[in-house]
Amino acid sequence: MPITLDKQKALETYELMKLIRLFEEECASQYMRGLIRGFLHLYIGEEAVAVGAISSLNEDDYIVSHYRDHGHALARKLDPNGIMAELMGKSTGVSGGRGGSMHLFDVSKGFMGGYAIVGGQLPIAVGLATSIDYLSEDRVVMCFFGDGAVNEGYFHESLNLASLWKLPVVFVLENNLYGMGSHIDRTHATGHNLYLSADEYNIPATQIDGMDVLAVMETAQPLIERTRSGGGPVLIEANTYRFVGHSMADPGNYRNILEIEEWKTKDPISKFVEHALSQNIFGLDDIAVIDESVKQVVRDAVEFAEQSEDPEVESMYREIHG
Amino acid sequence: MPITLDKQKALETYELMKLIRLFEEECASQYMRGLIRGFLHLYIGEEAVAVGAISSLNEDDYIVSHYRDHGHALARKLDPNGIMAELMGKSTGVSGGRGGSMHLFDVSKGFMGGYAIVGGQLPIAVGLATSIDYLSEDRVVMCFFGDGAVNEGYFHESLNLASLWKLPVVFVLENNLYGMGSHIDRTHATGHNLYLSADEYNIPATQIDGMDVLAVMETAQPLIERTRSGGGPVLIEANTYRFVGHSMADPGNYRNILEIEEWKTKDPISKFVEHALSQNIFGLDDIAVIDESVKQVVRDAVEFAEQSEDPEVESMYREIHG
Amino acid sequence: MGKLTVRESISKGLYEAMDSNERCYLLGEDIGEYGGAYAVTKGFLDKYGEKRVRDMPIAESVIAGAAVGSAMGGLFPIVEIMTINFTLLAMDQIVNHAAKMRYMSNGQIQVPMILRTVTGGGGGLAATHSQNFEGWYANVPGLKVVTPSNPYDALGLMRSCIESKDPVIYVEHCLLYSVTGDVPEEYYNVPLGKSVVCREGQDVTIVTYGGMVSVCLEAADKLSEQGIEAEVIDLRSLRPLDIETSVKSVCKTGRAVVVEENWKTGGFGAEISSSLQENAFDYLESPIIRISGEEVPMPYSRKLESAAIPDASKVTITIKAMMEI
Amino acid sequence: MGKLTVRESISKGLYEAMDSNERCYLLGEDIGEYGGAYAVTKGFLDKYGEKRVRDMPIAESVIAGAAVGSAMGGLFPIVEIMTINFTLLAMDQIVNHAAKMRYMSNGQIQVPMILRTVTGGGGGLAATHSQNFEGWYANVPGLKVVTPSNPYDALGLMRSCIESKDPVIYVEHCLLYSVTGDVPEEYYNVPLGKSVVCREGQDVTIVTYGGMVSVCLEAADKLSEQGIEAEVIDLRSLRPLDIETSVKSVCKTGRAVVVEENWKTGGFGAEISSSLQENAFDYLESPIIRISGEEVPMPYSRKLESAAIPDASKVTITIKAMMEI
Ligand SMILES: Cc1ncc(C[n+]2csc(CCOP(=O)(O)OP(=O)(O)O)c2C)c(N)n1
Ligand SMILES: Cc1ncc(C[n+]2csc(CCOP(=O)(O)OP(=O)(O)O)c2C)c(N)n1
Ligand SMILES: [Mg+2]
Ligand SMILES: [Mg+2]
Repeated sequence: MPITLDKQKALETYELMKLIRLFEEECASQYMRGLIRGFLHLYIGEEAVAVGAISSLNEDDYIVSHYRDHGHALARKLDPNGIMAELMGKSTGVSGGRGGSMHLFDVSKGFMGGYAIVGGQLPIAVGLATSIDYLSEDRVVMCFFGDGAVNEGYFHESLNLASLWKLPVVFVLENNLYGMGSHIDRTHATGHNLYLSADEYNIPATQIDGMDVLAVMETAQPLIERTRSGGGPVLIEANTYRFVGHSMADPGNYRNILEIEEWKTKDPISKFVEHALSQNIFGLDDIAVIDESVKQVVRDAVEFAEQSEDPEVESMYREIHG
Repeated sequence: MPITLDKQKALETYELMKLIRLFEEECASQYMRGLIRGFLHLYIGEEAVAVGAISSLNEDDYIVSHYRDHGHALARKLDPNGIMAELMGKSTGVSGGRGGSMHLFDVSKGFMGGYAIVGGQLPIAVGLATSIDYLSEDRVVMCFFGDGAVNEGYFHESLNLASLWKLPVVFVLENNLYGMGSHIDRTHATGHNLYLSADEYNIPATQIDGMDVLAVMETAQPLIERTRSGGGPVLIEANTYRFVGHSMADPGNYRNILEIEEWKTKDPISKFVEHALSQNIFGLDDIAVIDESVKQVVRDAVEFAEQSEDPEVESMYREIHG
Repeated sequence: MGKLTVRESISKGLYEAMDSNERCYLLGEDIGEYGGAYAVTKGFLDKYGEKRVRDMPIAESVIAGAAVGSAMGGLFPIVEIMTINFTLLAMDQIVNHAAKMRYMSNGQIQVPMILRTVTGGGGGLAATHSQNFEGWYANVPGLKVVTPSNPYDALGLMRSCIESKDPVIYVEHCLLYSVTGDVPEEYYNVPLGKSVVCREGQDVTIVTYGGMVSVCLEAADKLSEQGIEAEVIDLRSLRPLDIETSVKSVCKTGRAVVVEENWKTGGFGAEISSSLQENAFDYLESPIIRISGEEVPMPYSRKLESAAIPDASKVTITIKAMMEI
Repeated sequence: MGKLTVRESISKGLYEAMDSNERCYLLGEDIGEYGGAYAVTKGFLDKYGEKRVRDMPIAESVIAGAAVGSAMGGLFPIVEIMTINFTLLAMDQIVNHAAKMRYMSNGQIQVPMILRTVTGGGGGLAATHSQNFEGWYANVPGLKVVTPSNPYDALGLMRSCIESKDPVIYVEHCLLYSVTGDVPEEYYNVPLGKSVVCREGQDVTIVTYGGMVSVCLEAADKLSEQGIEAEVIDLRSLRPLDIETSVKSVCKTGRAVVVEENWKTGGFGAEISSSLQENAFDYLESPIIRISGEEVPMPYSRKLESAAIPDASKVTITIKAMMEI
């Protein structure tokens, strides 16, 4: 792990990952209570990808996410209150209670949406990058998608166009081995090493350990800068794993318990903590403080959300047309 | 040109290419006369691809084509009368006058259709191959498509599935450098060498001179056999050129006249004739005989088509549902 | 006679299709190991193996297209597209290919296949996952569209779909899977293009289909308490469309309400309303009224979602107002 | 006042859009070097250069999606999808993305864009290239759909589309490009959601749009010779839909015929018919009748194609029969 973080940055990194973890666990509880409904896809186990990649961005870069978007939103520092309120369908939610878990938006943070059509966000990201290029803005778009999304025609069409026009897109492929219950070996012709697909489009690509937040940062930073300085799109494949089901409705019988256990030994949070402690970057006491504050943040978020109002029925027709 | 043909096969090869050429020229005239309508896409200049590839197939192999399908249909020995009648919308046409130029069908010859949605035929070909595989039939599917079709998501999804399931599909990419008025350099990230895309899917692929019918045969035959014997899909990129416009409506101002002239020096028919004459495979007298008979075939086709009846209006509702 | 859920009925139909025809196979995303997003095909992979139960890459276009091609090659594919929202990604294969093949080839090719998919809102899935596009497919000659509303029909219609030589879109409403109902042990089927009077009445006719049938029946019960007897008609299939049954009813009642979950403007309810008007004009005592989903992308919030989807009280209020005129 | 073709009018609108807004750009297959499949954008590449006139790979999904994304990023894209048949490949981006963005983000995002495309049959292009899907788009809240029938409206509506903050599907009928008409030199626009009476009459109302307007006007002329004065209404846009103008007319004439090129079952004509019935019930002297395309995939043969598309004589015959009742 050649990259080193100063204490403040390291604590922040830990804090974000921990926040995501606890937030997601809380979501699961709220779902069981029936306060969150619909499809709920948790990011538990994948925290290092969002935090490593997103903390390497500038504030005005764009982010485009998928339906498993809480982690990205929290890493981008969207207000946890607003996210939780959104999950509970409240008017104070980041999308006014209209989008729900799969469709978080906060344009003020460059968070251009969670998208629930697999692969549908890829052309959107290419379009945002087109606007950056057209307007000569100093921005990039970071676009998250899963291994399953690689199989959609969208992947092909979007990478081709991004490369053809040398657009500032950082494609972040979160390869957690499964699209719902289907292992990539059963859905992609070349199985592992999906990043090699980028060759077809002349897009530089790298595969990294997505359980290691430092590895993610180390890879992401130069690639982002390359893209920012006009080098065209890049692709990062982060090998990761979700510790939980695809969604709360997942029967979960398609994964081997041993496989799950093995991946859990690579827990990105523990891994980072071990590293930081062993390098004396921060101490157990720092962790305790953060854990406490993060728990409070999550508790507050729930409280805020529960106390918020549902949208008025009369508001239903707002924002369809100008 | 290491492959050698015996006289009969060589004459047949010449005859098919010549038939396509004259048939297409006749179509252009009939279009000007107003007897053929709609979009008319001619195959002039590309004859070696269809003839080389299709003559390497077995009789019960399937062929799936696109809207530029007359050449494939003639190479597959569909009745020229039926094709011309189809182009004139007559009830004696191969598709009963319902399909027109872009939608030729003759299931008795395994000719499973011309398809007018760019790339739409690729999944169809994969599906036909699925049925072959499922039923353990001794067949392959040959699927033609253009360089422009490579950019559709269909290409990606279809190659992935064909490879994943090791299906018997021979993908024949007719790279004539343009999709309508757009040169591949302006539409595909990697420009030339489209066949390299097949790597992403673990599909063996080769690029060949599509103006050389012997080269096409030489490449196609072993690849077809590989596929037939369970080796999974293959891809052949045939570099070729259309000597005429995209369709009869083409303004044709996007191609350099020098480029066109240069390609015309590679005329697949002249090239093959020169070869055959120089190798003494057949003589000028043989050519004269064939030319005469081919002209007659085309004249007959026009006569047959002109004299055929339009479909009855009452037939309009036939064959929508069982 | 036994009780089955809609889910079990559909499964039963699929088992029958698979058992009676070796050329029948299933394909779709996560229909195998995962058991299907709505668990309809649970157990099929174990029973029939990978050749006949195929988990697909997330690639709706090639899923639908491969089904079409394999049907052309002699197989009988039953495809699952996880929800009707995702059929938009397969639409070119469905509308420009499956639906056209037989006609354009002048009958040389047939495309026997069933495309199962899930329609409707109410599950808190928001705008991209709560739509009702079955009416669009019903606009397309060359396709058939069936919309079962209960376990009996789910099985009976499936059996007819299995006999069809042409592509059928079999539309399952997301809220119906756990609904139970009587299903005879002995063989029966429900023909396509035959709607059914599921409740008799002489005051007003309610025409509906799919997920809205139970809503209308509930409304009819409430109306009955108030002395209004509604006749409720379940269309069962949208293409072929049996309008006769509804016309007959309207000739009797003189009044009609059409209820659908889809957005009103350009929705399939308009088809029903205009066909009724064309055929029962002289019998109408008041305008035919359409009750439809609110014309908004479906909001996630439960409160808004409930307000956006027609419910029994909307139906009763509308009908009561209508009767007073 | 000068004469322009529909093609020239659309071009003029596009030039105005490009000249007045530097953030406006064009994208589509072969709109640049080739000049556009229907030559609408001929000359644009030379005038505006490659940055603002972008030839696209044949990849409708990413064409539409990139437009949406770039609109979110502050641009004003005007997309050409070569024909409406190919929009099926872009439908997910149009319906699940463009149409939903503003609502789902609670107004944080707007998607100002125009998607131009070509509808209709009559050109001998057969089943996959002769369809009319504008009614489907008109079913979707979050989209606007405009359907000009003449040069004046083509320009006037385009000007309103340019003002729109939301995605508009601008539908050009394939047979109208060379139709000429008067277009004022001075600025005007035609608002979305305002239909127009293009011929007055008191005996029967014909409601139609797009390519069928001229067919209906021709029919009206013929009817006039036989003493029947038809009022012809051009809807101009399908969403927002102005039904008021038609209702007013029907209240006057007592009779209505709806004419569209699309297949009848589930076509948008049903929307018009049912809305009229709902709003003018008491004024109707006879049933509202729909005249639509035959319910077949469009055959190539000229004879069959002509028989499949409504023509003036079908309209006159229908109306005469209606008047006799
Ligand atoms: C077009 C489309 N097809 C199918 C689905 C249903 N679906 C939702 S998530 C998912 C799996 C996606 O897997 P992947 O891209 O690997 O992302 P992950 O869930 O693993 O993060 C599927 C099939 C969908 N939402 N959209
Ligand atoms: C989905 C779709 N998009 C666009 C078109 C219009 N179109 C017809 S042919 C063509 C060019 C195709 O080029 P290519 O694949 O290279 O084949 P070629 O014509 O060169 O043989 C286009 C854009 C279409 N028919 N279908
Ligand atoms: Mg995954
Ligand atoms: Mg080409």
